[in-house]
Amino acid sequence: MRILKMKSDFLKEFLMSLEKFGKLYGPKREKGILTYAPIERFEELVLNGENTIIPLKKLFHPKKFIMFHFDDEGFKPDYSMIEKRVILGAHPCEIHGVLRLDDVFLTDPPDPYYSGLRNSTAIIGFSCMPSESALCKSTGTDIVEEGFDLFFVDLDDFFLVWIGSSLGHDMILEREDFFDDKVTHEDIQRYIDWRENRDTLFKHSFNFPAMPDIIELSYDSEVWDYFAEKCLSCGQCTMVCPTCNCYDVNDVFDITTKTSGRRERIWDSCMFVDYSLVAGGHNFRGTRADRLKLWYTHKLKAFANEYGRPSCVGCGRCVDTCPVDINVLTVSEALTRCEVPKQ
Amino acid sequence: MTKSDKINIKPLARVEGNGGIKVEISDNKITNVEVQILEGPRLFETLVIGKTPEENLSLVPRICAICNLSHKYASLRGLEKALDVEIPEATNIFRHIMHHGEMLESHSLHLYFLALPDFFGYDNAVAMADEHGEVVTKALQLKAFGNKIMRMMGGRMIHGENPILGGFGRIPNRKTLIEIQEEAKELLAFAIDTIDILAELEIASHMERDTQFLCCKPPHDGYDYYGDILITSDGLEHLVEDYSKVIEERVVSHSFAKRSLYKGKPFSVGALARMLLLGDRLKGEAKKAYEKLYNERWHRNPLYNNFAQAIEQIFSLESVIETIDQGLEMEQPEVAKPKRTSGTGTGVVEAPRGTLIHHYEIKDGRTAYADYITPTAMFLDDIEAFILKGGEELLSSGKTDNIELQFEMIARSYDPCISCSAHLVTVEFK
Amino acid sequence: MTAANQVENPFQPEPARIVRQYDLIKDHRFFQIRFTDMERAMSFIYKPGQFAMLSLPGVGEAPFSISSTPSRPGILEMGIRRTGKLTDALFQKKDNDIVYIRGPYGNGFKIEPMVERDIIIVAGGLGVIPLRSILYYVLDNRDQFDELYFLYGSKNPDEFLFRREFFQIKDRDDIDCFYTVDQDSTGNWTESTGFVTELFKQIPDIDPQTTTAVVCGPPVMYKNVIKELLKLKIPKNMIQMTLERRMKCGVGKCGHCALDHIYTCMDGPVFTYWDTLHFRELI
Amino acid sequence: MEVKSEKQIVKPRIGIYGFTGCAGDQLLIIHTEDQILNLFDAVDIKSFVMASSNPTEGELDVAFVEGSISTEEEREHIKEIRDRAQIVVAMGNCAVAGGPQAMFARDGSFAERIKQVYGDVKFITDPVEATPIDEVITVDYYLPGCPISQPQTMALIGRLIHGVEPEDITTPVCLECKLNENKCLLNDKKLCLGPVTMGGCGSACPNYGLPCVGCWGPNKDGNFSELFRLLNSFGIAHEEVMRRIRNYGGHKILKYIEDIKDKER
Ligand SMILES: Cc1cc2nc3c(=O)[nH]c(=O)nc-3n(C[C@H](O)[C@H](O)[C@H](O)COP(=O)(O)OP(=O)(O)OC[C@H]3O[C@@H](n4cnc5c(N)ncnc54)[C@H](O)[C@@H]3O)c2cc1C
Ligand code: SF4
Ligand code: SF4
Ligand code: SF4
Repeated sequence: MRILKMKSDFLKEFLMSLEKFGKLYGPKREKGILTYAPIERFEELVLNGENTIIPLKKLFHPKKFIMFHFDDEGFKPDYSMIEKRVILGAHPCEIHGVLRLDDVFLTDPPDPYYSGLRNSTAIIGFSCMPSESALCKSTGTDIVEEGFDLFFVDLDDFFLVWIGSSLGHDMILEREDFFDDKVTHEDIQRYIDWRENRDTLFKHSFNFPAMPDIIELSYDSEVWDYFAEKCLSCGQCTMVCPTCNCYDVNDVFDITTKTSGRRERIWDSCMFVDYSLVAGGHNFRGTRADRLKLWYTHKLKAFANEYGRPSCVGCGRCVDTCPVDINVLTVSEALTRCEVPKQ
Repeated sequence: MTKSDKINIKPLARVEGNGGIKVEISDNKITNVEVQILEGPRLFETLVIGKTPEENLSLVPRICAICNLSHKYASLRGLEKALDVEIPEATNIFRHIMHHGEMLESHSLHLYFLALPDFFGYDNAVAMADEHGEVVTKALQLKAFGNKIMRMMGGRMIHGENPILGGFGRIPNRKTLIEIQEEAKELLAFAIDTIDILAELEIASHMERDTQFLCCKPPHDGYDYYGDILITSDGLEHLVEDYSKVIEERVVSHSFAKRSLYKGKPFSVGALARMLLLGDRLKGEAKKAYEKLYNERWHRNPLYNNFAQAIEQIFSLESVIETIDQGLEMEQPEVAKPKRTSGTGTGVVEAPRGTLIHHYEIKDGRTAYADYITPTAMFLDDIEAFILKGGEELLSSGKTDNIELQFEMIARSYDPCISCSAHLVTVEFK
Repeated sequence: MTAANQVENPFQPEPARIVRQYDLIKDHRFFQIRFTDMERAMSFIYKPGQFAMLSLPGVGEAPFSISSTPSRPGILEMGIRRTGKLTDALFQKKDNDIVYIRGPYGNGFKIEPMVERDIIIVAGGLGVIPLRSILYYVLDNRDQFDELYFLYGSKNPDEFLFRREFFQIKDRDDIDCFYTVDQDSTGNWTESTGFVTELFKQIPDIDPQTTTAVVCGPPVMYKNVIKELLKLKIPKNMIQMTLERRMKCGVGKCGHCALDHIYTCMDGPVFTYWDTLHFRELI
Repeated sequence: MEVKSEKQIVKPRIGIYGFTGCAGDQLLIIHTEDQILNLFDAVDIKSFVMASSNPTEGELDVAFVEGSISTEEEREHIKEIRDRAQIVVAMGNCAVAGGPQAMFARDGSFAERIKQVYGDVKFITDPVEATPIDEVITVDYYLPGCPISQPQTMALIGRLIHGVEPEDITTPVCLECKLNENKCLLNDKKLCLGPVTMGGCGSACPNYGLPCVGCWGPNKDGNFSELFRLLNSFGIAHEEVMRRIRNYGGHKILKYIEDIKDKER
């Protein structure tokens, strides 16, 4: 992978020049919150450590969209949402999040909607400083080695720019004059210092590597009941988590006597009561404890069995969002402290 | 029709809410006219007791869906007086935009969809679409536009929570405001064309009689839909705080409905009342429309209320354009905070169908007493008087073929809102 | 952008015609369905134990086991219980009406561990629908397998599915059929009464090391049947069972059927008893 | 591809009725400008007096009923509608739960409140305390909300036109609220009823930064006691929460808050 240098002054011009590779998207403040949205002016772009409320996943696994239109002739897929895009300012945990979603949506058979959006979108990553609740140091997702086209590390007066794909390289070639391939020892030292400094800024940590075993051992722990009593089943944790991918499918008729309408996909949450209800009224996860257990098993253990790594990417959104303080940190701590026999 | 008969129009169609008209005839003379309210009482005045202003503001729009924001607005004006909330001018600007949205929504619904089918001879507006497709489509656009403003300012089309004590939850952004302004400009042409459609109509005269008018007077020298002074067609002006002396509420023993009189006689409120009392303050296209349509019979014929509404549509569209210009100049307003927790206040606005009064007494942040007088409660007596007059005229001239429709048209012209009135009246079942 | 169109859409429902349908019992109906495209009808290759997603436009989509056997290609058979919106609408369909199918999905029964072994098929109630596929598959390829025992129990004779068919195969000498009802409400039931577990008494001695069991039924039935199978000393990984979960996609994307790290739709619906010991939520 | 075209279905006969309420739900149907012409085309509207004269009151496939039952006459009328309708849909909070006028449901204060407004007037027929329509007749489907939402209503009507059972929504307001990327108001210590309120409104109020007041009625899986506890921890008194949750909870909220009442005592 090639690493180049770019003076900070060029940032605006370079990023805005990427428009020719697709419609620009990035974190932007709208109605008082940060959200990934189309970027028209460079000034709209928010490139700090702050998290958007809803993660990057919404641009690949849209919150709600039409899968098919149907009529007497059958079902016709609707791919109209797929367009060329360039996403600016994705944090490492966001990129890791998308990589985890790739595991789900691109494995055989690939989801055409996801893969369509994914293949038509370039990702320009940006380094960030840890947010208040960032856990990415613990989850090992504070740096990212793949999944981007370009990645910018901000070292004040210049950026180190990782080229992650041939498309990324094409982008650089467009503005070759901005980049310098002579990275000095001093620059390298600056980068090392930056990383060391950054590591000291994390306020929270948890024993991520131990969690799979702890979860397995805590299946019958009363810690689950404690959290279950508090959980509001609002589903916010799943919506804000970059690696939650559950969805529901609904058919909607048009207002006509003819057969015509649409089949829609919309995010769903395993925190909702009907999530696992099956015919005959049997509910495999009727209790809140069961539902929480499924989620944490999935985040901290099970995903690893299936795809090689757990799915929590340490963004800290569940920490910020849950109104009753149920999140990877509190759950891991409770399970670790109360339930694992001390050795 | 026999010489003695009873006409029962029930349900009264194309009005908001569940009502009817009963007319008793004896010896070819009308002995009794009742506009009936067939809905149960909802006792809103008691529902708000002990509630916080926030809860009041959430609840009162539910008195009536069609003018939900007028209720919210009247309530805001009353509560803000009671609690001494000084709102920034920009908030006022946005409240006016909101109120114009409701006028457009309500007037276009009434004019094109509830009233016009009578004049064109249809059961409903959709049936009208075959021959008058253009009008129906445009009218839908105009109504949708009113709704869009209500959604933008109210938070949703009906019963939005966005207008709050001292301001708004969220103010629309520039882009949206400019879009709205553009749309208003486009729709103005249709609103003006409507005047020509109305100018062609022949308006029946059998019910004509003299009556009185009331509306509130804006605090500036233009036309508007709010104010702290009530003016009446006898040339008098009254402080809104004296509303209970001006508007004499009474309980009619035979119907248990609260009714209102001014100086012991029925009176009228609504677009027609506003036009007759404030019409000379109009400007621009609205003024032209007024000059084109106005004639002396307006003072004696409620059917002209439909005409007055058409003029107000133009006024509101022009005002939206102008007010947005002002809004774009202003800073985002802060939400103003109450300066006290106890007090009394009377808030008055012109709802689409007439003057609406909300009066509050707040003690320690909770509602101790509330009184609401709705336009429909004000003009029920007036409707009955016109039906009586019209009925007698028709009976004596023997034109009784479609007498029910004639009665309905009179009632409908007021754009009565039965839900509104039913928040405190009940039904007589015989 | 055409990127998406390069990938086949696994959610694309394909039109199929209801060729024949009749009531099995009250609120349970048998459907024979064939893709309108003949080529597709023949290229739709599946294994016993797999399922398909059936769509009705505007109503929705749901998973149903394929009850026919791949050894008789061209026609798909399903046994469907009326439980809600989609199944209700399906029951209003007439012969020749169009439905939409995609699939096949799921892992299906592992045939390998059955070849040249004795097979016990144990079905409870509606569970016989997916098992009917493996039953006929074994009968159609009879020379590949050793002894075949078929145990089926329903609540009462009125709820006994495929009654005519199953009493016909009872006369064959290459299969031992044991049927039971929990209670005989009709008075004309000629077979056993009692729970399906009672039928185990009637099975002759078997060699557990050369036997494979296949089970499907309601959640309560599993526990008891497995107890019996373990009593016979059949190895835990030689007990195959098919499970049900809520599903929206059938291809491991929607997440509804996930438990622990497995997706019922991809890794199941057939699991061995050994598998279920790891995944506590499985039954 | 040889696909048989489906037969055109017979237009369902529909009646839309208003009882005691604000007429907001009927109005919302009228306000669905982009669909109203389609609607009149796809169904046979037999009775919709708010929009059309000359109703024909006969057999119906579907009756949409708005408003609470608040007089003896309304009780009789709703039974009469039930008798001739295949399907009855309760439309809007008043019909579903009783509406705001039912906020004191079953607390015995009704007679007193009537007296407050009317003084000692003697009624010929006493009005009855507002109830949801399912206290008088069986209801097939519910369209909650004050007022109902357009997408939810049109989706239901679309299904009924095709004789298909409508989907029921069992998710809380929070789902839509998060999809709309609002900041959780509970995190700002606001009195928001979203987590215990049925979804369907599109999180209309939080979209404007304002707490949900619960106008869709209780979500059956809501964790009521925890929400009470959480709000209490913000310094909001128990009675305050109780009063607010009843503003739009009508008769339907009662069974969910029973336990909470007991715990407090
Ligand atoms: C692998 C698999 C194989 C199945 N095979 C058969 C079969 O051969 N015959 C048969 O009759 N049924 C089978 N089912 C169950 C069948 O999918 C449900 O009966 C069907 O989804 C109900 O749809 P509905 O719209 O009629 O019911 P709904 O109106 O949606 O709901 C009725 C009940 O069905 C439940 N339900 C809804 N969707 C699903 C779903 N996707 N999966 C399971 N339960 C659901 C609901 O929670 C509710 O309890 C199978 C299910 C699975 C997962
Ligand atoms: S864990 Fe927290 S965020 Fe998630 S559903 Fe429960 S209360 Fe909501
Ligand atoms: S579990 Fe929490 S910290 Fe981990 S990725 Fe999801 S939201 Fe972020
Ligand atoms: S957010 Fe709550 S109060 Fe507001 S519309 Fe939705 S359900 Fe009603």
